Amino acid sequence: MMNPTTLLAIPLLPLAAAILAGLFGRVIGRTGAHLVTIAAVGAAFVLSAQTAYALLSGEVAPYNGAVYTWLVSDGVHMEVGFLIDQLTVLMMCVVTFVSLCVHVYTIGYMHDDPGYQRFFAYISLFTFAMLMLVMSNNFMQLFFGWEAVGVVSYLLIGFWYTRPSAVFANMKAFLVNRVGDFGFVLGIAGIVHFTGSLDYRDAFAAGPEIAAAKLALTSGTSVSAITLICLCLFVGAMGKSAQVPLHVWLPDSMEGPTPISALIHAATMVTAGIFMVARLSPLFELSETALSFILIIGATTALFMGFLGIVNNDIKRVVAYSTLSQLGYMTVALGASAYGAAIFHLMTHAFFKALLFLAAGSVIIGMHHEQDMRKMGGLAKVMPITAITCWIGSLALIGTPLFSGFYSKDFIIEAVAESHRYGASYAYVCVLIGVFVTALYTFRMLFMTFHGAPRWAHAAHDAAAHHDHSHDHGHGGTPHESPWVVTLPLVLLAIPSVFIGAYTVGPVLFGGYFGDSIRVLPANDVLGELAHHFHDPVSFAAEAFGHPPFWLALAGVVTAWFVFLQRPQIADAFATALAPLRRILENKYFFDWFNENVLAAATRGLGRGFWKVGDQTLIDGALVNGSAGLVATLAGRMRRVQTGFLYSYAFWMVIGLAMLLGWFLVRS
Amino acid sequence: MQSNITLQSILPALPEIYLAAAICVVLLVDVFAGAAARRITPTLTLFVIAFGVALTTFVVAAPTREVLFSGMYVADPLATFLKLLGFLFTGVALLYSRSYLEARGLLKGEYYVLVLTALLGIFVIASAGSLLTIYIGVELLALSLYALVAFDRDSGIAAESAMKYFVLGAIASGCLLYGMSLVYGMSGSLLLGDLAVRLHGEPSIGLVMGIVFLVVGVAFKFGAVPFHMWVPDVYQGAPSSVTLFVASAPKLASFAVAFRLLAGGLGNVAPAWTQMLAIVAVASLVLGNVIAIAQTNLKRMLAYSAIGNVGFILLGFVAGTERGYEAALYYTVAYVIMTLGAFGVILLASRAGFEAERLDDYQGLHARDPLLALIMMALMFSTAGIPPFVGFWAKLQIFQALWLVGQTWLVVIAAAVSVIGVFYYLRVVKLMYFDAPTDQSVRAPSNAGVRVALACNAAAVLALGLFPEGLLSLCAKVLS
Amino acid sequence: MITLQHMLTLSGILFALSVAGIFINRKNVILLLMCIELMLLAVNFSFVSFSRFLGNLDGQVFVFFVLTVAAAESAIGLAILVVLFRERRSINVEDLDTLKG
Amino acid sequence: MQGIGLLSLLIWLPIAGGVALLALGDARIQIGRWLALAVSLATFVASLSLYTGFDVTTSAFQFDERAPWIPAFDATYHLGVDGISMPLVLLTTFITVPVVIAGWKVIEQRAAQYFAAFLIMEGLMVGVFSALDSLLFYFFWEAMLIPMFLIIGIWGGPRRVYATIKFFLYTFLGSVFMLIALIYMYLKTGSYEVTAFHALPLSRTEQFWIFLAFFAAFAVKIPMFPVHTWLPDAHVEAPTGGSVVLAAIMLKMGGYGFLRFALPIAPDASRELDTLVIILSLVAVVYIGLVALVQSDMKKLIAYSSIAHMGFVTLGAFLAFDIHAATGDLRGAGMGLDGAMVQMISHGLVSGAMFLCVGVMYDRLHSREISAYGGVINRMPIFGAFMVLFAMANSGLPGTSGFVGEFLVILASFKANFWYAFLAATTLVLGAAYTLWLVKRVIFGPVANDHVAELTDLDGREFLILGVLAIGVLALGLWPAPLLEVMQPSIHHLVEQIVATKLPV
Repeated sequence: MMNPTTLLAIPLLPLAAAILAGLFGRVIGRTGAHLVTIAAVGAAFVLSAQTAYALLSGEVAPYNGAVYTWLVSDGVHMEVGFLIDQLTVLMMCVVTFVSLCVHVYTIGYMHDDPGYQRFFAYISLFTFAMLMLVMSNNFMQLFFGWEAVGVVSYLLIGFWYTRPSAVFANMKAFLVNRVGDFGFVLGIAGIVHFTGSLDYRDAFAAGPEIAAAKLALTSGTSVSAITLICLCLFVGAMGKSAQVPLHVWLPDSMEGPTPISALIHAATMVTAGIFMVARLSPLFELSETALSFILIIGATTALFMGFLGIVNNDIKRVVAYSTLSQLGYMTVALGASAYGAAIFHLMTHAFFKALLFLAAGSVIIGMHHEQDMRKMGGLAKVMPITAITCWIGSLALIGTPLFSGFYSKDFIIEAVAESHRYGASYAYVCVLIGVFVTALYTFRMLFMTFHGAPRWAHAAHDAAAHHDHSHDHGHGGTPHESPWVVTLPLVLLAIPSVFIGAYTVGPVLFGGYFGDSIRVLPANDVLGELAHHFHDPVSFAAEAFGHPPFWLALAGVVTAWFVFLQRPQIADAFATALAPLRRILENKYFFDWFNENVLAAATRGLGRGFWKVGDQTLIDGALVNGSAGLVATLAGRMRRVQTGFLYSYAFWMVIGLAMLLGWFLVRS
Repeated sequence: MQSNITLQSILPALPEIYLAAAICVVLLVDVFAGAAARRITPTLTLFVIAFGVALTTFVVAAPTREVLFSGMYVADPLATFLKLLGFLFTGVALLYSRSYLEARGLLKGEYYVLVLTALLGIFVIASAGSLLTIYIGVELLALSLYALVAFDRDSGIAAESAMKYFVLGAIASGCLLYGMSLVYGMSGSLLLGDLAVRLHGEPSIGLVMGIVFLVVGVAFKFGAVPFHMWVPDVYQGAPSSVTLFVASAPKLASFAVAFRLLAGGLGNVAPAWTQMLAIVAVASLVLGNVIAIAQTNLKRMLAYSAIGNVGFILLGFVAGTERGYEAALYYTVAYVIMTLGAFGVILLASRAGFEAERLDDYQGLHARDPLLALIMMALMFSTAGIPPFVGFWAKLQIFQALWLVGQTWLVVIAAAVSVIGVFYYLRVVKLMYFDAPTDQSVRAPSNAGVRVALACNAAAVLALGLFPEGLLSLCAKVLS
Repeated sequence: MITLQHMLTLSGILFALSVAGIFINRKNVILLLMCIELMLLAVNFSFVSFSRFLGNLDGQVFVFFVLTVAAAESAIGLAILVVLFRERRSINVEDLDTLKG
Repeated sequence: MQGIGLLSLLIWLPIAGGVALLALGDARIQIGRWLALAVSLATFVASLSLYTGFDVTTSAFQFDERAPWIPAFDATYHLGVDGISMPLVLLTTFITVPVVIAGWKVIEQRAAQYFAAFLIMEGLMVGVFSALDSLLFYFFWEAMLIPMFLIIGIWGGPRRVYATIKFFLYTFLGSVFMLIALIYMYLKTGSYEVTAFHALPLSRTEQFWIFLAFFAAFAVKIPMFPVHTWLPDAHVEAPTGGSVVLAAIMLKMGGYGFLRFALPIAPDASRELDTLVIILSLVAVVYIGLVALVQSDMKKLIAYSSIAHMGFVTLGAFLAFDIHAATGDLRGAGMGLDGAMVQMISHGLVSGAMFLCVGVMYDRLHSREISAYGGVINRMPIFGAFMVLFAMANSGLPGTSGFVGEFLVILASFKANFWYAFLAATTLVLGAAYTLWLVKRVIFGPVANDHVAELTDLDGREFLILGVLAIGVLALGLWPAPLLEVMQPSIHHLVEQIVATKLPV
């Protein structure tokens, strides 16, 4: 039996730290702020690891219990509670570990930012929210964490609130996420409608009957309830995990300081959607349609977001786009019912993507807050640690055999190949090409940043001019390696980026690690299929040379090397040759353009129309003031009857008399 | 019927006898006091009234219905009630008027005498037992009022309004008389008691004609549309103190006429006249409340508001039930109290050479004179029928009475119209409270006595609103 | 043989005449006063005729009162007329229109 | 009940205080301010014992007081609260305190009357919520218009006269018809007791008209589309305190009226007309949400958002019938009503706080135009934090009170009809859109102009009131259970009442 207090402590420690650093930041000072938050998150990590160990070693059984009752309405209990099983502990460890690294890293990155305490408060708060999300045992709390991470990311992206771009990006992020939550809450409402409970347990138990049920949309048509609910829930996932077309917020969110990018976009927040689908696998399994939808969305994201990475020159954005496409991979895995693979990739990706982001951040520090890769190059000499770790990360990302990314990604591809679901073939093609694209943009970034001729000698000065953060420092000067607080996390993250895959792939994917925390119908069990021809990581890596992905990746690397390092003019040639294509890519498929100029504009136009025409003209103008005006004019007219002439007065009296007489004499 | 009249037997008529005598006294005193009359007469009049109240309360206060002078005179609780109120309202009116009259050199004995004769007329009507008595009372009241309206001999508009009032009033009493003659012809008696017995069932053509003429006469007394034309002109033209009086006590007489004549005499042919009154009432409601919106002169606005309120009072009669008459009586009393206050404010606000009767004169009154503004606001909200003031209960009771007889549409119309009405009362509040004072805004002279009286008047409006039971049950008692 | 109907008709006509006179006449206030007198007489006529045919005297008593009141009434009327003339130097009905609306 | 009851105290203590203030006058306004604060605090503290002494096991009316009032109309001075009205009474007494503090420095001219007006209004509003005699209810209901009329008209903005007269006439017009309905039922029952009306059997047509009469009164008050247009004007012109009371409490009276009168008295008519109400509510959520999006005046924006939020109240209140029709049972009906109630309380706190925030800025810059601001947080970090918090609450963020009501109503509406839930849920996007866009333009960004540059952060007084409200918002968001606990029995009773037909079967 797990100790609830321990479990409670895991999320509450960061929360307490956040409150401390946030409200009393002035009191405890900068050092105090980072000490307390790091201590809290560290403790949270230790506790999570301990819990994980206890659970995995079989000392204790999975825990599922309520902490307190949030409210009881009409017999429906809404509680705050924890469900701690294999899936959860994995997420907890990932979250706390990455968060810990980010905390440490932040000391260096935000070193002389005035909002130092505030920043630590935010990231601790974020950790709290994320933990609430993953540890929840019911939909209400899940939604709470869901929205909470959303709002913290809102605050973090807008951390430099003086930057117009930042405050635009954070609003955009929040709103797009809200669109997702809109679907999510509908899904939850559906669950409650059918089960009368918000608890996962009841929902899973009721799965079959929901699957049997129909839901009338209009009087005539009705749809399968489970499909509708799963689709609604997945819309939420699309928002959080930035799946097309709700991905638009993620690249812009790079406005936030780099640690955010790592924290939000690599390790945690964006994976919430993946986690949610995996967590709710017992429901999703019941709806083929929903899974196909997931599969296709994921595949699209995986491939087409990858393309964008090729044309972008902002180092952080490139990493961001790679995140998008990796999320696509995870979603594909979900769609193929390979939830394990998705979570596995989520984990490995968390490490090497965090690594890449932090490395990128380190580069940015070194370049005095210059993010444009065209102004970099040859940095490998000046910042070796960053370069090496970044290399490791990239190799992991493109799925070099033996690196962590290799296993996770390769199995996703295999799983899709195995899957017979509608859209699986399309997905398979996408993910295969995706491998090539990934390698291409990753190494483009690598080469442009760390190799070739330095282009920063002259760039550094005007760089300072462009990015005038409140906290900018050391204008000019040559790039330099970052302090230890920055590089240490890089190293810490580099290690798992290499080994964790090989170390855990066996148990996690095929060792029945997840137990019944993830449920797959026998018919859909692609991982089960793969398990037959998986023996051990090394031999599997050896086999990789016989598989297309490896060669595609290699091809990507070589192309990148040749085009961007040896013959840059070829790149330009391509660019000019494929100008239209390039424009589409540089405009990110015109999604933003569409949202801002069509959707947003239309909404505002509609609102203005309702306001001017509906409220002001019709209701106020015609009805309210109109009737008032009518009475006024009537009064003006009627008073003229009172002419002031005696005889007209008398006349009216007589008229009255006559009318009464006439009326009643006629009637009687 | 031929009784040997003893002092004891005419005791119930004491108020009238006393008042008649008192009038002569006041007149003589005023004549012989010479220069001192200016001081003595007003005070004396107030004493007369005060003593009259005492007399009526303690000596007369008939718990039962007594009939005198071979049925021509009736003394019943209602009569006593109306007489007491008559004394009260007249007294208050004179109290408010004094400084106003002084400032304009109108403070003459005749004024007081005329007011008292008018009051006597009211008394006669209140106790009327026959058509003849009603006629006498009506004329006594009307003639005094004509004279009062024209009292300020240096004012052209006063004379003009008096002339209009006189001519129209004459036509009205002509109609009344003609109606009386017809009813007399149809029933063969002038006594209301006999009418009540003899007239019932489906009325004959002649009777219907008679009723129509009577209704016209009554409607004119009330100032109901389309026999209302005199009201705005008289309210505006007459000196404010006279307007105050015309707008207050005579309303009791109007009620009495309607009650004695229609409810009492023609009670058994009610359907015939309730319908007529319904038409008149609705017309008054609409016209009064709507035209009032377009007014710029406060006195004239209040005149139209009076027309609107009369519509409500008549609705009480339209119900044609005990409850309806109660409602009408209650409404009349409440309305007179509010009107007294409103015109009292006008009087206090006016000074020599300045009639505070334009609405704009009241801009920013609150800044100049918070107390006066507060009083006026209370009165305006009360007249508009907003709780916690007495006006609300008056309207409520009318609604209830109408609902009881299933006059749904009248209720709805009345309700809707009362909303329109609210607007112009709000406008007065707006002028006093929301606007900045201008240089010709009211600057009221400090007149402690009247101020206190006004404050009490407003307080009464509030108190009666918070605890309406007393007056309500009283009205019910005197009518049962 | 003169019946009640005849008398009533006559009084009705007289009444109508007087009323018509009041609002048709647009000149002189004096005329109005006359019309009013006529109106009262019409009423008196009907009272008397009713009392005659009902064989009860109340109606005729009433007439005396009406006559008395009529006297007072015209007195007041004339008084007002005098005041009016003092102010306006005119007794023309059409000049009485300062109060309106 | 011996002596003066608690509810009477809550009604008459503030009124007495107000009268005392009037007597005191502007001359000694320093004392006056403290007097006002003392009275409002005392009232609030006294009202707390409503909660502590409340019996959560019964749906019956508690703290019952009965005294003869108008025997002629069979009207009694009858007070009492149940789980529906008690929270609203607490809300009233609570909100008045920050309102008084908010006016502390800001109101220079006629300050005594300002505070007096609010205290008197507090008493009247408590009366509205606790009156169990419908005539008494109407008495308070109407009387309350007077102080509000004056508050907007005297201390309001440039177009205050238009706004306040519009407000008065709009609401008065609605109420008059309610009065007619009340009289009608009085004549049938011979009493103005609310409970008697609940028990009164009414035919289909009777219910229809009675419902419309109530609808006229309450729809205007809440307000519902299309009779909402008085609210933006009133809010924009009213002084801060006025806006707060208007949004926080007065709107609730409409919702309260629906729960206390319209639904239980005319259940069958409600069943027949519920679609109308629900559609109007959803229009309020979507249409008004869109309108709020394009406002350039902060107060107007919040006013429109209030209308949109009150849409959830009416929606939740009228879901029961459709739920019953759709699912055959009543599970969820209570949830809708719970949601409506919670939404009222929460909106009371949140909108009040939002208006106070605008007031804080208005006191400094004397402009409500969004365009006049920008980057406020640079100069007012603490205020910025509060504003963001309340904005989040306004856009229904879990963990704040704003979430609870909307969540419950959405859950319940799904039971009734998927599209209800769908449209209702759009508030997640719309609400966030207009609120955050406001925050983005006003709070964030670089310092917009010199005026903003001169802003000073909250002083202790402002910090206090915003802090108190913030605590309320978070407490209610993190642990709404206590609130729902006190409501439960009454809500269940209400559900039974509204599903039980009054028609002869």
